[in-house]
Amino acid sequence: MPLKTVASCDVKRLEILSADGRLDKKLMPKVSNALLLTMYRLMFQIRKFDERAVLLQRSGRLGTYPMITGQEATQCVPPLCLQPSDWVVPTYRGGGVYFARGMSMRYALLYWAGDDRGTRFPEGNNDMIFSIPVGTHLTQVAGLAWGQAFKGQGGVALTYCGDGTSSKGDLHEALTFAGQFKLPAIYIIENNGWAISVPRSRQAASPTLAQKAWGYGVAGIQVDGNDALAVYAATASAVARARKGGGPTLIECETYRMGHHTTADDATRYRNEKDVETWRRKDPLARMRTFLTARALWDAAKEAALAEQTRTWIDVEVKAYEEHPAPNPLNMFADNYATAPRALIEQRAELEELLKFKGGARILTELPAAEGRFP
Amino acid sequence: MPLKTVASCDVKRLEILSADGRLDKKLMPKVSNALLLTMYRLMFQIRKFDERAVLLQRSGRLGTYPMITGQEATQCVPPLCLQPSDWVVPTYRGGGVYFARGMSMRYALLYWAGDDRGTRFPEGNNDMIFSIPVGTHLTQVAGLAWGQAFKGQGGVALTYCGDGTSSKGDLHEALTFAGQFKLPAIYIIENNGWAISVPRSRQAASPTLAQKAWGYGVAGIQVDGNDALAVYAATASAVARARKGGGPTLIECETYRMGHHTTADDATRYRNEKDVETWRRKDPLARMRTFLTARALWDAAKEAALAEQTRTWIDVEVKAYEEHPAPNPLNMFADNYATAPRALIEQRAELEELLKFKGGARILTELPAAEGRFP
Amino acid sequence: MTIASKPAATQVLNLVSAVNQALDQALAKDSRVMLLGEDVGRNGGVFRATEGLWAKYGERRVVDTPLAEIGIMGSAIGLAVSGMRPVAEIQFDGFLPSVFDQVVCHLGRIRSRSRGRLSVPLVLRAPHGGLIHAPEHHSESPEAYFCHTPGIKVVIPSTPYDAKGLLLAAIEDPDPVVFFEPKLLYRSAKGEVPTGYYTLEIGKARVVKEGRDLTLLTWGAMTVTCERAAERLEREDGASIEIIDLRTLTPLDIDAVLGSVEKTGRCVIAHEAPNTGSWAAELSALIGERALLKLLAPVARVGGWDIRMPLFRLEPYYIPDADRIVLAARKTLNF
Amino acid sequence: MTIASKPAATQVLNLVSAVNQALDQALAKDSRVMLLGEDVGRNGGVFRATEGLWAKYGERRVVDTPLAEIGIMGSAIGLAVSGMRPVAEIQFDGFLPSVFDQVVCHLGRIRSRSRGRLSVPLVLRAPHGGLIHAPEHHSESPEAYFCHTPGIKVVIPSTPYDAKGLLLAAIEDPDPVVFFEPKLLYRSAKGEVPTGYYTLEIGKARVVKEGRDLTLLTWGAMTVTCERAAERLEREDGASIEIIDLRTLTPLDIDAVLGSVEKTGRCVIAHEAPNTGSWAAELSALIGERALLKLLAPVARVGGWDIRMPLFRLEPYYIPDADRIVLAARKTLNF
Ligand SMILES: Cc1ncc(C[n+]2csc(CCOP(=O)(O)OP(=O)(O)O)c2C)c(N)n1
Ligand SMILES: Cc1ncc(C[n+]2csc(CCOP(=O)(O)OP(=O)(O)O)c2C)c(N)n1
Ligand SMILES: [Mg+2]
Ligand SMILES: [Mg+2]
Repeated sequence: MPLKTVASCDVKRLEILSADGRLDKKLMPKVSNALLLTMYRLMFQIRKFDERAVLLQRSGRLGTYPMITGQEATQCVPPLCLQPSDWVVPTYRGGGVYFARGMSMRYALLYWAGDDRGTRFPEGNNDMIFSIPVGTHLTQVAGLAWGQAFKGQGGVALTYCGDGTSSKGDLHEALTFAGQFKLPAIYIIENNGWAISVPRSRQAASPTLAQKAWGYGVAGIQVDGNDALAVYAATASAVARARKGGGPTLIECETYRMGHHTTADDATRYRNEKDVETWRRKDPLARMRTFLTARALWDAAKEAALAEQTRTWIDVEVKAYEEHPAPNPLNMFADNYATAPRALIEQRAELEELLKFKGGARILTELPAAEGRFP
Repeated sequence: MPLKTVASCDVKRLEILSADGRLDKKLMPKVSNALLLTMYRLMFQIRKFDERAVLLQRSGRLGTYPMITGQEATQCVPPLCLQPSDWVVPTYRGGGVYFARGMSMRYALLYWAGDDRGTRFPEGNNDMIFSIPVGTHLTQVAGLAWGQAFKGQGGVALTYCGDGTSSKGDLHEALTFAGQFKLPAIYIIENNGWAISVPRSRQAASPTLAQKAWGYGVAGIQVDGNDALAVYAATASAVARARKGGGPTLIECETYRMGHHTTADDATRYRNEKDVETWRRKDPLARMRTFLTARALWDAAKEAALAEQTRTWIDVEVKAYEEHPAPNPLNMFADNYATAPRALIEQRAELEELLKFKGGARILTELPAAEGRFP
Repeated sequence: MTIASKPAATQVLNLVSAVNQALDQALAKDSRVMLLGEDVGRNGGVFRATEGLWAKYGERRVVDTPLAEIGIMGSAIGLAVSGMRPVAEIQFDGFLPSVFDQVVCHLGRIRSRSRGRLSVPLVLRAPHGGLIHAPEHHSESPEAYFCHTPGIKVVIPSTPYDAKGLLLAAIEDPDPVVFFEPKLLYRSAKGEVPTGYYTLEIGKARVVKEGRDLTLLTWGAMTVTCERAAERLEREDGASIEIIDLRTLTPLDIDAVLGSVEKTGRCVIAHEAPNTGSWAAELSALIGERALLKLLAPVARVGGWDIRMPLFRLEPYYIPDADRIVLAARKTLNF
Repeated sequence: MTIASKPAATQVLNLVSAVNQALDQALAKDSRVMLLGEDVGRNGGVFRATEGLWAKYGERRVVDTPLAEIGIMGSAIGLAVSGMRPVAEIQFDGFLPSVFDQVVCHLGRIRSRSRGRLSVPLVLRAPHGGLIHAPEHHSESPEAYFCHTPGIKVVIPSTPYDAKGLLLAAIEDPDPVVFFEPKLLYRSAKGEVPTGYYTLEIGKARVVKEGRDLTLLTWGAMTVTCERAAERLEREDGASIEIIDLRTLTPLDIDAVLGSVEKTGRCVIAHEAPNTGSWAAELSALIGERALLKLLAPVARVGGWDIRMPLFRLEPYYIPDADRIVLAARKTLNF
């Protein structure tokens, strides 16, 4: 037995709805018309929201904000395959994921305004806030999925990381655990071509990121991340397999970050406008609109109505966001421990003293009531 | 374009000299008879050394010691593909690697006796001491290889890690860098079936560890790690490719840890003696002896002479090791910085004071001279 | 000493058996409890702390993991968030730095970051300290890194009784607890331990012995070294020495510390870590801040040197021994 | 201030430009110098610290790496061991925990472990501190973790002049230097900087202003806050305040610290990190050990609270401001 092949792998790429809106009927997943319309609505709304958030930041009414535009299909569709009790952990760019999970977007704005009260997800949802040190949540999600396995009710955990983040050792250890313990976990690599200024080609020197899965005995697939139907089909089948004890899946969604990295970034410093143009023609919304229109599920009037409804919704959310009074500084001491130790009781008193020093004795009654549990 | 294959990989396994000593002539690498004999001698000597080290430990003359037996081919052969100026970083079990690099084994004993003076490699060799926190050297070796690329003289860096260690995120980041920058690095996974009590099957749920390479755009191959000729062929071709700027290679050497994890471990608690028996029939020395004998390069007289010579050599090394006087405690302050800061000068003086307190004023002159640079 | 419920029956155990018994009783009592780590399963742990538990509770609850510490720590966090009570083992103190990222960025932050919605009730067990003739990175005392990190608790017992009661309390604790086990004492520390389930309050120091002239403040295996030093100081110097074993490093039992030092006016803090920036620095600073006028001498620290610990042949000259403590105590007594 | 060679020509630079100029001149002077990190190349760094250097020195010497901090740190160590002079950037303080494993287990140990045969002449650059309205993990002050780790040096300038001179010294240093850059000061701190190449001695504090009644001991961006507090204390309380900017945390300029505190008898240490177990604890302990009899009041520490730092809207209530320093100084003055 000389030089023999001991293992082989083909990595597949799934595309169902082409950039110009043509459908591969054989691959079309079973999706109700209502769900198709939901996908489009979510993508539409989050794009408008994204645009408004950037305007807010530009006019000094919001902190640094990471743009979503271009990645709506990758973000809004996978949550549609899940139950509220399934765990979801997106990245900091994952506003579309939280939105599709039902988050009230005033809180997303509050978060990006540097206010901890923005970390608020719908009651009953198993949503977790993203990790800012990228990738550090990936092994935690293995644990969340493991917890689901212990519960034995078919729950799963789904998470995202960027193409840049796929270079972190965290992904390696997470997939090692997920594969080893056959955890009901779905790992989506949101490959948007860039990690701030560093192109995808500067990460792993492999043609795809999906192929990493093989090294862990994990199912892996690449998907056109701007194709809502392909994202749906891949995620739904991964979730179904996971629920049945079939183990984890790694899904690479190839998409594109149409905007800057964040509002603090200037992408023209490092990338070519032409590349962006190429990707503009692969827009996830446009192709979905073409498709829905061809199916007679959509028309200009519906589009106009949705636009109007979205404007109103955003106005309401922005107003609610801006009406939040400044938080009480004492909030920060709440919920650091189930029961605050003596040192924190002393320190909180010191902060009270400082507040009085700054604003006089009345300040404590003028501030909004402190939130959270203390001690 | 529906579900299409976008990348494919076959992982090969290389075997040249079978367990019963039969050769696959087509795959036989160009190796001089002298080199074949060197391979056998190194493997023979390190096995005997290993056996003696265990005896020393059992009789209280050595600290905890990690056994090599069974892994001689994987350890002794790759260094034969290298120059002294190439960097080499084995694992703590890599006594055979250091030996093949020319290390004076009295120092290996000194090291496992808990004496820092044992960290001593031949002048002019680019050998680095292994890292005890397993895997933490892997990204460093990417840096060593990168340094070789900067020098531009065709140097390489070669390193090892265990099958257990292949689960650490360090390997992921190391291979990402090595692949991305096409570094002249050779990563050998010394898959000996066990990570202390944890079997290979409890690490990545992939059939091979070699296939991980694909996820980084790195060349990967699995090798019969008990087959010195296969190990040689795979390493030599990886080294040649690296020297020419062809980038890194991951080599999985499948071998077996015949002994306990270390002298502090009891493998009978967790593994079946039958499995060990199976592997005993794949012994790397036995098949090499059969092969050399068939080629008329070896016979019983030569074997006896080598055994005798080895006994003498080990006796000399053990004697030299045991003749080392207890080290001067002040040694520990040497070489922490190029120039010791004030705090260390004070602390060293405090240690002197302590020594005097313990042993009287004369103690400092009775101790061997302090070694190393200070301040 | 606070005891939730101290059953009558006791037996003599060493520290590692006390740990083992605590884990056993926690697994028996609460189905959410599970153990994970390298070699904790079939092999029963490299120190035998988990001996017998894999056979008794099965491989679902006593899990041999892949060799991947971020995986162990991160998945333990996820398990805890999702409602389990994981007890994760990192095999040696020296391998804890690989989980710092999880510890510093997440372990103590998730409760606050989620505004109290999520919590991380896990225990991170690791052996602690030196002098067992093991290789580099097997003799470390990394407590300062953890004590500087908000949101977690750091516990280190020095007797079998404390080990069992505090470990059970740590497992019950709604917040993450780093639980250090002095490996030098695993077999050498022996003592009466109640056979039943009991907890000891986290955050309470132990007065090892009372004294009037000088306080030895310590934790971990150094407690035993301090006992030896105190004996000698009492015999040779006629000094009356008080020894406080902190048992919990954070949250600190500041009352016990100040109470003793205000009484004696003299304090030596003994520990194994590199002295600069150690937990002893915090203790010394706190005493200076809160008891300055009671001090009859500077608070002295006796710790490891600020260098890489040498291999084990010289470890006894790196880690403070009774002689060093005696020397420091004499200077403090004669100040 | 120690200046190896101070050329005559100067220009007014902000701190980030001073860092940029130091890197530029180091790359020009020594072909072994190279930069690596995320976004340090084409993009010139997220703070523009490496602006223009990729174009000038090419992508071999100014390297955009994959997003993998262990990879950055580990390969920088390997590069340094093999004879290069790498300057590695970790993009934010809050991502440093992912390299602790390399830092604690290797960075400061390789020289000693190899008995002086190998050395690690690298610089690890990272922004430091808060108040720039950035998300969680972008406002951290993790210096205590590094200062407790033997074998490395920790430097943090607060002026453009110091930034350039100390960074060039760090790059020349034969041992690893962690170089923190106070990000609040990147653009706000401006000052005269010699245009040519110069180095400042690592390990020397700077007397920001002399005073008689109380010493403010500080580092990083807090130096500027201390200046504001001192102004107010002098104006409103008629107190004469001395400010010491440590500039180097390890090795510590103990003479400068003791010299000042022995003169004033009163000391407040101000810094941004969670106070418990911080570098301020070590300073306070040292002062207590070595200058107890000169103290007219307890050494006070003003630091961050021992909790997760809140998101940026409340950061100004977490990180000490001039008010908090004034309050602490008044208590110390009136003790
Ligand atoms: C561990 C860590 N390193 C660096 C950063 C700084 N940083 C923030 S976003 C980013 C790029 C992330 O790229 P990618 O993973 O592709 O996600 P994307 O931003 O494209 O969604 C970097 C380097 C970080 N947040 N965490
Ligand atoms: C980071 C780290 N975790 C745990 C250990 C403890 N430990 C020492 S050897 C070992 C098993 C290593 O297995 P493997 O990598 O297969 O190497 P082998 O011992 O088989 O040569 C473990 C877990 C360690 N040294 N470093
Ligand atoms: Mg990206
Ligand atoms: Mg192994």
